[in-house]
Amino acid sequence: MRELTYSEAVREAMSEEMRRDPSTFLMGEDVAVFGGVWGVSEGMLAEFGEERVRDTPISEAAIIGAGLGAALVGMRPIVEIMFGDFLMCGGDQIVNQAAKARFMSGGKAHVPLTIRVTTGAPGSAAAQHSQSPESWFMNVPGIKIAVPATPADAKGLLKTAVRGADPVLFFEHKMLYGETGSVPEDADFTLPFGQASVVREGSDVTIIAISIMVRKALAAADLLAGEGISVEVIDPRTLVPLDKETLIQSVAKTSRVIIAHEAHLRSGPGAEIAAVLAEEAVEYLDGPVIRIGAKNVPLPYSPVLENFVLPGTEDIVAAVRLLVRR
Amino acid sequence: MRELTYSEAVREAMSEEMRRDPSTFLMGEDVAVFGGVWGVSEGMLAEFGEERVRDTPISEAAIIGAGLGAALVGMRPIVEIMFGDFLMCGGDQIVNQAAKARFMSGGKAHVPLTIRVTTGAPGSAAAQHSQSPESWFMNVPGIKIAVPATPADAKGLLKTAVRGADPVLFFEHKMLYGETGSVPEDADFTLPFGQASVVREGSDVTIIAISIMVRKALAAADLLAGEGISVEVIDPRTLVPLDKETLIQSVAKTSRVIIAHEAHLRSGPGAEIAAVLAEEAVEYLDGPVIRIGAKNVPLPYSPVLENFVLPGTEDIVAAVRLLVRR
Amino acid sequence: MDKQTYSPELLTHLFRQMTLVREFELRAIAERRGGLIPGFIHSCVGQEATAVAACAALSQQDVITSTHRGHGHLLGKGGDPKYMMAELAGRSAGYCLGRGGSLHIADFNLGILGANGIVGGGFPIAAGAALAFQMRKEARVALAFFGDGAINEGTFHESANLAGLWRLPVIFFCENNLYGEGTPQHKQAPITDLARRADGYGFPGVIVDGNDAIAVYEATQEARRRALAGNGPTLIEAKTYRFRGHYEGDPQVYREPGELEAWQARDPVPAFRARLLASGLYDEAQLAEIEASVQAQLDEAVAFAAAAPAPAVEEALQGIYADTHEGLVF
Amino acid sequence: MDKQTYSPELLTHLFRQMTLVREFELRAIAERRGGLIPGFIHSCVGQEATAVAACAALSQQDVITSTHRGHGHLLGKGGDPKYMMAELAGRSAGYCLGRGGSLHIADFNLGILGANGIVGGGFPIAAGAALAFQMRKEARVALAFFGDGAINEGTFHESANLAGLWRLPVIFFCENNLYGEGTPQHKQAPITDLARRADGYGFPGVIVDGNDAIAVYEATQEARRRALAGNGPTLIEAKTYRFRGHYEGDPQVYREPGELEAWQARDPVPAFRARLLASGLYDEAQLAEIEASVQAQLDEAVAFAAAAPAPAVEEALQGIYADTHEGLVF
Ligand SMILES: Cc1ncc(C[n+]2csc(CCOP(=O)(O)OP(=O)(O)O)c2C)c(N)n1
Ligand SMILES: Cc1ncc(C[n+]2csc(CCOP(=O)(O)OP(=O)(O)O)c2C)c(N)n1
Ligand SMILES: [Mg+2]
Ligand SMILES: [Mg+2]
Repeated sequence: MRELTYSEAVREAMSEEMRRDPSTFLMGEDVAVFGGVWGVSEGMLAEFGEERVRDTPISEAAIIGAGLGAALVGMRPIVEIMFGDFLMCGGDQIVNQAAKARFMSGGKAHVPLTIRVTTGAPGSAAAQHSQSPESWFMNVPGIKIAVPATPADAKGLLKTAVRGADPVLFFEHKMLYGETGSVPEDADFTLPFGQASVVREGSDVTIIAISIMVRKALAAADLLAGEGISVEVIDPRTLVPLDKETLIQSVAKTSRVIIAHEAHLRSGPGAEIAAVLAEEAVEYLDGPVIRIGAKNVPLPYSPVLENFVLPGTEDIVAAVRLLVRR
Repeated sequence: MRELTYSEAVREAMSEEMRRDPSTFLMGEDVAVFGGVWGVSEGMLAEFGEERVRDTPISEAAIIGAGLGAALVGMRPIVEIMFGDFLMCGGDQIVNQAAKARFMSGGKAHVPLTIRVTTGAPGSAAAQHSQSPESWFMNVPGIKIAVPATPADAKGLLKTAVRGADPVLFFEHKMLYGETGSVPEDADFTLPFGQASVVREGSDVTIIAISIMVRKALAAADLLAGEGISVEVIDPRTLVPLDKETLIQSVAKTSRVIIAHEAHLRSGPGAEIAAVLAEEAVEYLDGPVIRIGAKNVPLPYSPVLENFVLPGTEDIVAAVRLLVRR
Repeated sequence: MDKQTYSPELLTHLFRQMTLVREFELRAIAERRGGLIPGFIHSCVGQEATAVAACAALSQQDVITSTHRGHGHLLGKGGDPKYMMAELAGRSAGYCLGRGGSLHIADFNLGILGANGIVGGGFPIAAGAALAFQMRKEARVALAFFGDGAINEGTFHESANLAGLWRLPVIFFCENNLYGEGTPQHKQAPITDLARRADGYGFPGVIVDGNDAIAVYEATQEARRRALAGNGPTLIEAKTYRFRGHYEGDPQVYREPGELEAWQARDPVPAFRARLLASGLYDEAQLAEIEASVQAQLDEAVAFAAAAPAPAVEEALQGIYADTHEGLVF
Repeated sequence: MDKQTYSPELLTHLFRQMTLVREFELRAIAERRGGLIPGFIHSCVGQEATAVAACAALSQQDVITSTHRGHGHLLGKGGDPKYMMAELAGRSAGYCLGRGGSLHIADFNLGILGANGIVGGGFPIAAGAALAFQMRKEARVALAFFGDGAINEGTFHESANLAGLWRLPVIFFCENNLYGEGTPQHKQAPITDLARRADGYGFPGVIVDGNDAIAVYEATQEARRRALAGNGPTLIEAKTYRFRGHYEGDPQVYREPGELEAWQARDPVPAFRARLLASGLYDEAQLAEIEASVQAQLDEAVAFAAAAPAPAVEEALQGIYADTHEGLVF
């Protein structure tokens, strides 16, 4: 398998799906001529033309809602919202329209709508361009949420999202775009939603890591291996649906668990995962369920402050030591 | 103390604060001539005039954002959003503007803005008029969240919100408006945020109940008392800040806990509370942390379906029995 | 009105459907009082001409987005009162299997993309459907119904801008009934002729008498022609009035004295009836027969709804996702 | 330009501040390359006249909401380059104690309600501030700066409608620089003269040459007079152009050939300088002295920023709530 960056993997997934199905198209702010502010859709305008790679006005509600309307009459749109931070500018079209259309119509609406959006702190982008808003939408039944951490997962999950008939919020971490990994070439390579990936096996502690925190968890696991601590790293890959089984099985094995995400701690995705474990895996637990995430303040601009607020490998290492040495 | 309805208590809090401070005013859709679609502000137009009790266009972003702008230059606005379901129509003004203004400005902005909003299912109002969206905003640092369950709490917490200098989302449950309770007459009666109320003491099981679920938990406690089970009912009253101490102490005593809210289960407020307990009270727990909430589907219209999806007293009773008899 | 311009099919259709809408609303209100219908009703009594005549100018392949006040739109677009009444009654025989209720009725076969409980929620959806038609080169348009209150939502602006920019085949159809809930239109916007707003998006805005079915029909037909010719959107503002409360039970403290009576004198249903008689194309007996057939259809609809079983509780958990993931509850 | 109409104070102010804005941007860009400044910079080089002259028409008690491209607005409204530069450098000596950065600078004493990272985020805030002034009967206005891209956000519409309806003392000041990021204005809206949109909200829209400081000043002054007289909002559309990338590092693949050069020929800063010289009110030495004083001020600002200590990590958790609740972490 060839190596691709995460960004290339996303582009490849989109391009393959657009070649495959004329009803798929991409629209969003600066996705065409500019190639996306993160460069993800570079070159796609040249291949697919401006009908199918569309620059839009700065109007998040219209972008998302128009994606929904097109989906309802048989298209399979991919819409891009430049920063996850802007999702609430079109929030109603997500929570009250796209997420609910099928259920409210008695199962009749088909909503093959993929909303691609960036997440995470790219460094000194401050409070309105650094958020990880995944959990803002987890309480809303009807929309699926993907949080790929590797190029291969990004490709496989995105293709599943685009081919599916449900609305999906697809969170791409800005600091992962440049990361490389091997990605299957098979044009029909897809990955199922609701299937966690056991990224590294271990026996002492389970780290459930989301998006960019997978890398940091692996780094922590390497470090801790040197101390004789065997760490299992699990990436849920999708938050809705959530593969509870794999998480619980791992905790049954290790009896210690840490949940790591870049989102703010309070009511982040980790809250739901911790609650699931507290309900369904409590008998396996030997110690507290520790969450690691951004501290509960808006992301600050100054690098000193930002680094302090964001969760890092050292936070994971410290938490593991605490759990194991209790 | 005289008895007031929850609705009257809210109105009394607003009216007292408006009499006290000329910088306080109320605006929202149909709050003036109509008196609010729930009748909460009935009579206020007559007392305060149309300058201070303002009907607005149907423009949630402008309503919330104008409240913020007025607050930034020294007013103390109360804005009403008719249904919590509509919050995402003005979501950005909440999460990126009001919640962050103080922090981003280095602590310089004052944001004495109270956003009153209804929550909960009033019965056959279906998926877009029945949600309990409290947790959609819990991940966002900078905004406080109150969820009063009684007329006295509604009054005391609302007055604290209005007098404070931070933005507050104040969730009033539609099905509580008609409930009565004794309410202090003291015009300076306020209740602190971040202080849970032990609504009923007990020793076998703790039920942490939010908003309308407090009543249902009390009903369950009555029933269970007949079976010899002693239930403690705790109402956090504010979700941000959350009075962890009181919750943890209760769990330390009972070692069994149920969290009940009307919001959807996945990533509802109970997720955060369960996660806090799984982290900070795990050594006290004798059994799983059980969450009770609406099932993870949009609220259906048909009463048969809606009753099935919404959490009830019998769900609490069943969960308590399960926990106690394990 | 003459035979040359308006076929008897069209005239009969307009009369019958307007009568159906009026009578459907009155039945639904009665059945709500009677307990068959559990939820809110926002009736469109007084606004039958806009709903029916606008839809009459569309083809079945065209689509609409509707609102909280949507029964007329749905019936106009071909909705079956049987399934509508069953939905209002919360039965699984209803359009949405009892899951949606009045605010959420949809029928994708009829091009009804959905009523909507969110004021302004339908604008972007209509624009998106129109985009799909344009991209696929289909001769279809999308029509978004909305009120004078809804035009002040940000979604109107974003959608009108997008539609104007891309010349999407969409019709923005405003039923200006002078109120948004209890707040009069002139307290919701600084202008009274909302059609003026179209200019800011580079497309025409037209004002039409919303109580005149023929005028509404013609304006919509013209807008549809424009859209199909690739000339983009039209904003139609139809001036009309709602005769009943915002919802059933609304105390209606907000009306200007005499206002209701003045508008009732221009009731679109009897007005159209009178016009048909005056035209000589119809006699009293023909119209009475149509009216009787409407009543029969509604008798049937109510009976159908009342006889339909309530949904089984498990149905509450169905129909939320298309792709299920075995073994996973989510 | 004559002495009667424009005081030397005003002319000097305009020239000095425009020079300051231009040079501030160039310094900031250099210091970003040099590593002093960690975050993005969206410079307003080329748009100095709009920022400075619009603010010059305001009083200190008036307030503005600014944007991601806000340095000019802030300096125009009296912002101190020292604290701005320190903020860009992420130091606690900065306006926001290093917590906000370029996108979030605010100074409530100067009436700067904040730059904003959300396009369209400032509209409702400005309307709300204006509402407060109106309710308190204060002779103050709020001015919302925004771009040609931002006008297509729903918040523009909702805020313009509210402001028009209530005749709020607000000025909607559009810097139409022909692009929103990499997308040209004509691909973002179906109309080119955005001032046309004002009519839909019942207030005047005026177009002004955004590279002509005097024209901008006059238009803003007139809008302010209107607002203070109780006549409500004005939409000012200033046609201008940004000379540098959307942000520093932008490859700028999107410009029309020759476009930049044509606009550079109308660079507002040298144009104003030439006008001052031509007027005979200033000689070269006077202007050079002003320019030197700007450089000195910026030397000082950069030195101040560079010398200021980085924040202590604990500061990250401060200043989020006014009311703290002892013993509770939240
Ligand atoms: C986003 C949103 N805000 C507010 C409401 C509450 N609401 C329902 S209908 C209505 C009035 C709508 O007025 P208009 O658009 O004129 O339609 P009409 O009721 O007159 O047909 C309001 C405010 C809502 N459902 N959704
Ligand atoms: C809600 C939102 N959408 C998108 C963006 C990304 N963005 C930042 S600036 C910009 C372009 C703004 O264009 P315009 O309003 O013309 O201002 P200019 O940059 O030209 O000054 C965009 C799309 C954002 N910051 N906020
Ligand atoms: Mg209306
Ligand atoms: Mg621009």
